[in-house]
Amino acid sequence: MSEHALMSDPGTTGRFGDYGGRYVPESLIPACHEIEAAFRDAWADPGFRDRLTTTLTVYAGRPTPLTPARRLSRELGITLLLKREDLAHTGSHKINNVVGQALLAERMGRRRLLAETGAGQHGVATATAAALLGLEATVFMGERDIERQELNVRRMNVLGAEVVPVTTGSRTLKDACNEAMRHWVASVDDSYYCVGSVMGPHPYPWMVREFQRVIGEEARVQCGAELPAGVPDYVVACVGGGSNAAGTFAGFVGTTARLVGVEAEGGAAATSGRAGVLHGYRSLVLQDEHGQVREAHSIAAGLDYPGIGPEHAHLRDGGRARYATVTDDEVVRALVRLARTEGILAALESSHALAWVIRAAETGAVAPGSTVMLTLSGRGDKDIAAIKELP
Amino acid sequence: MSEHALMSDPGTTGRFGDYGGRYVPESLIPACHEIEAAFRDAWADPGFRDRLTTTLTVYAGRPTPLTPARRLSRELGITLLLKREDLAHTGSHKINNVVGQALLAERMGRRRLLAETGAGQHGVATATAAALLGLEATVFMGERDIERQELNVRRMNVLGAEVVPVTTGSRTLKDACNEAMRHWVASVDDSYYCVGSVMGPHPYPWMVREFQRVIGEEARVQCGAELPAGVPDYVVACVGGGSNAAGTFAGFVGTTARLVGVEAEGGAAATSGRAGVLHGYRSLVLQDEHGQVREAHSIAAGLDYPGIGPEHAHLRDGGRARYATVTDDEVVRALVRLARTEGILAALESSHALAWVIRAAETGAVAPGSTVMLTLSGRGDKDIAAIKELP
Amino acid sequence: MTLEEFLIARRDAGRSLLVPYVTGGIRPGWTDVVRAYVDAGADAVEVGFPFSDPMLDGVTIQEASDRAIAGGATVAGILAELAALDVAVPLFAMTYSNLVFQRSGAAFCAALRASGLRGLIVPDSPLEEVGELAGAAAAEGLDLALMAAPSSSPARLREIAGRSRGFVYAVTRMGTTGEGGGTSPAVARLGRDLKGLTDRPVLFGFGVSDPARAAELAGHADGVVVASALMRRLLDGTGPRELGEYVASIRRALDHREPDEQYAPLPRHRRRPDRQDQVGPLPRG
Amino acid sequence: MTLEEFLIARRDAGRSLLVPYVTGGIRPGWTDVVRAYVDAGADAVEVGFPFSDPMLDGVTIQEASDRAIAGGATVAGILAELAALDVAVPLFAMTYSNLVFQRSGAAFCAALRASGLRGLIVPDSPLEEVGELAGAAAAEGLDLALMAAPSSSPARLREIAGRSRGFVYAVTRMGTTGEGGGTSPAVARLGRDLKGLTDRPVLFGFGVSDPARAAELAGHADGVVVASALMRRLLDGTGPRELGEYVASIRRALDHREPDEQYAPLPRHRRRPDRQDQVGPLPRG
Ligand SMILES: Cc1ncc(COP(=O)(O)O)c(C=O)c1O
Ligand SMILES: Cc1ncc(COP(=O)(O)O)c(C=O)c1O
Repeated sequence: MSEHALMSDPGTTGRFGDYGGRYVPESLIPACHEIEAAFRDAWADPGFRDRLTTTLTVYAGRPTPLTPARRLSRELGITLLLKREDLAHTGSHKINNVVGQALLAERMGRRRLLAETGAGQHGVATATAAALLGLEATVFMGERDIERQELNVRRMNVLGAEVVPVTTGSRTLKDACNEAMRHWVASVDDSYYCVGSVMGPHPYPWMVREFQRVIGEEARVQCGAELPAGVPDYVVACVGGGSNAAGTFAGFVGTTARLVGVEAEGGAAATSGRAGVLHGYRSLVLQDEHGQVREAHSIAAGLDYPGIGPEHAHLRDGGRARYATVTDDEVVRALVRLARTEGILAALESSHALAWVIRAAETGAVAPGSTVMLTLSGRGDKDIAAIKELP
Repeated sequence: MSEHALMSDPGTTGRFGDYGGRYVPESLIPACHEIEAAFRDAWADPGFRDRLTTTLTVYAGRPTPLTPARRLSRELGITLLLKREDLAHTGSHKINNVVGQALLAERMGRRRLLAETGAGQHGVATATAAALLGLEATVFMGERDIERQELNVRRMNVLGAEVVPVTTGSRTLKDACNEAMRHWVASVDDSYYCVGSVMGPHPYPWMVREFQRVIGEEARVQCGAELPAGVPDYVVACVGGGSNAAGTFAGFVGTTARLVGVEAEGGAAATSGRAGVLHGYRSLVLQDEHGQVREAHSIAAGLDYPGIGPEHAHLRDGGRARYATVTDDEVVRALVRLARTEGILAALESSHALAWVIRAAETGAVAPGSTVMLTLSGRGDKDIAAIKELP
Repeated sequence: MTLEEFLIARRDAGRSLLVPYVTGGIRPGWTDVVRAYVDAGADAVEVGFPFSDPMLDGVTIQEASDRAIAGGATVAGILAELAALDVAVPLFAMTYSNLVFQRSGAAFCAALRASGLRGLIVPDSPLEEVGELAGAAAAEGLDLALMAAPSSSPARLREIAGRSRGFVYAVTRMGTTGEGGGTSPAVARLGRDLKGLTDRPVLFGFGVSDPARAAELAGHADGVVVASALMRRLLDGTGPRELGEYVASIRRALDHREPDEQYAPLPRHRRRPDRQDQVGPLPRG
Repeated sequence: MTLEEFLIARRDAGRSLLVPYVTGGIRPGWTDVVRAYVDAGADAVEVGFPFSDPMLDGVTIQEASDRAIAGGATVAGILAELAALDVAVPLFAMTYSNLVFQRSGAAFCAALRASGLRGLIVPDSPLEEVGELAGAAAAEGLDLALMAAPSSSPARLREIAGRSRGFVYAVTRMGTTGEGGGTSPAVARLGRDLKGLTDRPVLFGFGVSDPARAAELAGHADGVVVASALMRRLLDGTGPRELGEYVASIRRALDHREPDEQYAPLPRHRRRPDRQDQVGPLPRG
């Protein structure tokens, strides 16, 4: 497959090589078709694109800056540029996707957004977009996550969203996804399922990547202005489901930049997963020898997901992107180091990407003098309580 | 005094009419002179201005958007525009000021920033700017505030700042100010006192207003593009010490816009204060009949301050700006209402301005069809825990 | 005889078809439940292979799945127990794609066949994803049944009816498995539509919670699948004998149901000859 | 006699000046403390009017101020008690600008004078803010003393020395009131510089914590102000009699101090005549 065909329209089957597809009950198939058609229509409509761009600009704070991390760069002997999704409204890149999907849901005449959430970031973003457009929002969240992320639950409540505790399975994100799907089956006429990452049945992985593409496209232009070579040597992003990475990579897949996705050691579907089907799509999935899906474990709640977007599986297989893992320990150290050298509190999720860059620069795996563009997917205020001991 | 002279350079005495000045111990006078001289020099230096502008743009996320609050506007029968300081790095307008002062401190060869903080917002911003420039930061914070704002304490620690508990007096913000001043006296050679609002001895009230002027200047241009009349009928901001209001007003003082500062009922120095001297400047101060300074009480920690910037006292006396108060109850309702109509969680501080607009629009005090530009000084994530019951 | 031939033969004998469900490995000796079902008059038995993330299942089957997995249930283990079981009606598997595709659809089907199962149903493999698996099932002589939903368009119903094997699984509602829910005109219409499209048995599933409901639904099709109502009882401690009695009560309700006024019998399609060449007994064990 | 005249007279008599401090209203009967100071050999007594936000005070005087305010101390109340007090040395007030400007500097000075005080010192009214108050004090015949700091430039020292009345309060360190701290060459220099600029008494304050330190500092100027060391004891429960004994011990140390080698006595300036016309007894009570 030519480079150019990578990260383009996966067609009506929603396949990225062996991955993707639409593994959902028959009851949901018409809804998936309808959403695909609506998205194709909207995406080709300059009016919709304008409204989306305006909302992202005037409301969500785009474009986000590309910040040179000067002091950390000096320490590492590289040039590190940070794409600042932490400055986007609600504090992460999640808003790019939900604004897009909420506008689509409105266009489709839906009155309610359904969403799953783990740490609560996507839930907050969904509640936000729903409030902005006057839609209702119902957010499914594992009971254990509700306990761990009380503040985000409260944020959603203040925003007027209903948060439904999920008490099945491991009572975390993957069960919230199941429950959201189940609820969607039962309310597909008036509800729109606002998926939080490049996962789920076609057209979601593609559509979410397209809504997140703005990260990569902005960064590409900003790198052009900032770097003598115009293009960085490395483009790095963390990978939970993989939406910030997909949106970032989409801006650079046609360049010479090396693409690196960084997962949590305890949630490394791209590295330790096997091909499987979960939540409506075929991809790499963490599972035991019998095919039961394993719970992911990471200090970053947003990376506690046992799957990975199907397009990432495809990028990995073809070698266009590589995927690495870092440990919780490295992540906390990276977070604190960035805070102290640049005054930026990155989310634990984003700190995975950073931890990899630090390690790679310090071991020489990323050569001295290299230029690195890193997507800082969100802010770390939500994570402060989780950092028990300062390294 | 002509309109034009308002909000200009207060000269070497730092007087705004009867207010302002430099009521500090002799030990601090040389430092005040030195800072004034350094600021005048820097402010006239295009190199400094460039560096400040670049840092605010590339690092802190400026310009912040001006967001039309469409659904709330419709409900209120007015046009409400929100200046989104909540999207600035660290989550409030405080960053504008600390970046300016930190660059100045660096220019003056200081190695350490001192700051007082109440809710922790200015402390976090100071810790941030210090990290960015490789300076040390020591933040004074009342013991009671430390208990109430544990997360911000932790943020400062992660950013590498030292947080010094203040155990004197009411153990809140005003005591933290005293303690910061005392510490400054003792370390004036290597430390720079980074004041958090338009308060303190000359040149601080003026300098902080100048660093915050960017809010008003951006908003002025944005209103010009957004509003048919170019200028809004009302410009509204909350007032703690008064820095976001001063920065906002500075952009509109020469226009026909009516300027409104909104204080907390329990911390309303402009409304219930008497002329007095506190923390190095003469202004309106909340005090008992004997001249003892009263503790301010507000649900918004950032407005728990018994003084008000001297320039505000002057604007009030001359009638160029008016000052109003709102109750805690109105504020919480305003916060929730904005969250549910626009998907924006405003800080409790900023929600004061909003509560006034809502009341004024609903009572007709602000006529239907009016245009209102409101500075949303910060984001409300920090306040979620304080909202006990949803109205 | 294939699953489909077996069910058609029974149906054509004038019998309303009854297919009870059990989650494989839900308790030690769970195959006794299968036997009890058969003894109580089941026409086939659906055996669930528990999956950690059963997207289309409601709380009861989720709980049953969790309990089976916690008890060590695996595909291989369940198949081994089924291979040792000798009952007079066909058994078929219900599971999710992730278990089916562990190695490959072909390997999964071969294993089912080796253990004597006659068919399978995979709720998260709709028409668009079912191609490879359908080939593999056919190659092993297994019937891969497809699901039809109230939301399916006429064109899709036609395709489902045409490509489903064994029977067509018509879901009574937009929702997950679970008890409760009334009959809506849409359900009657779905049954009628499907029966107009195929001669294969059409079974209703989802919310077949008691004998009366079973009888009512059977009036709109060829029979019913009963799952959550049984699993609820099993989870609550009911043993094989009582479960069998409950299935027998449904059997009786189906056998003696009043002619349903709403149900105008449709002309039977001629049996389609397209798969006759595949018929033949499956090896056991 | 003005405060300044009184102090100059004593100094010129060869005496090292000793000015102990007490926070007004710190305990019932606190004026006994003033009396005890005077009996122990104080040359003047500094009375603090407690303020809620004493920017230049360390923990001890803060605590003393808080206690006095909590006990109901007010400017009017303290003045009333002072008016009833008859002691042989002048008293002067120490407080912050906010209390001074409650009504106006003039009103404040008039009240002080009416209660028999001879001067005042306002740590947060430096040269640039002191103009109006200086006029008001002069009009009431009160001496407004100014502070000089180690950080003051030569030009500022000259202006402070010129505009201060009563004495010049030289702070020994860059910091707040409080005990502890050694003598630095800078302190010696500050004393020398001030004494080179004015014939007014120069008193050291801040960190005069014990007799030895008092004697040492007095070697660089005309005397000392002792505050925190006394207030610490008072807060810890020490009574007027023992406080008096402590002041007496400082008195003895000052009276018998060894000639300080580092201290080269400077030529005394001629007394400046500029305020002689204002001299005269102040009314009492
Ligand atoms: C800040 C942040 N970054 C990254 C992620 C991971 O999601 P994705 O891989 O889809 O970008 C999350 C998910 O919650 C997040 O909150
Ligand atoms: C969000 C926010 N707004 C307003 C204020 C009040 O400060 P000022 O009146 O100086 O703008 C604060 C102070 O902490 C704040 O955090």
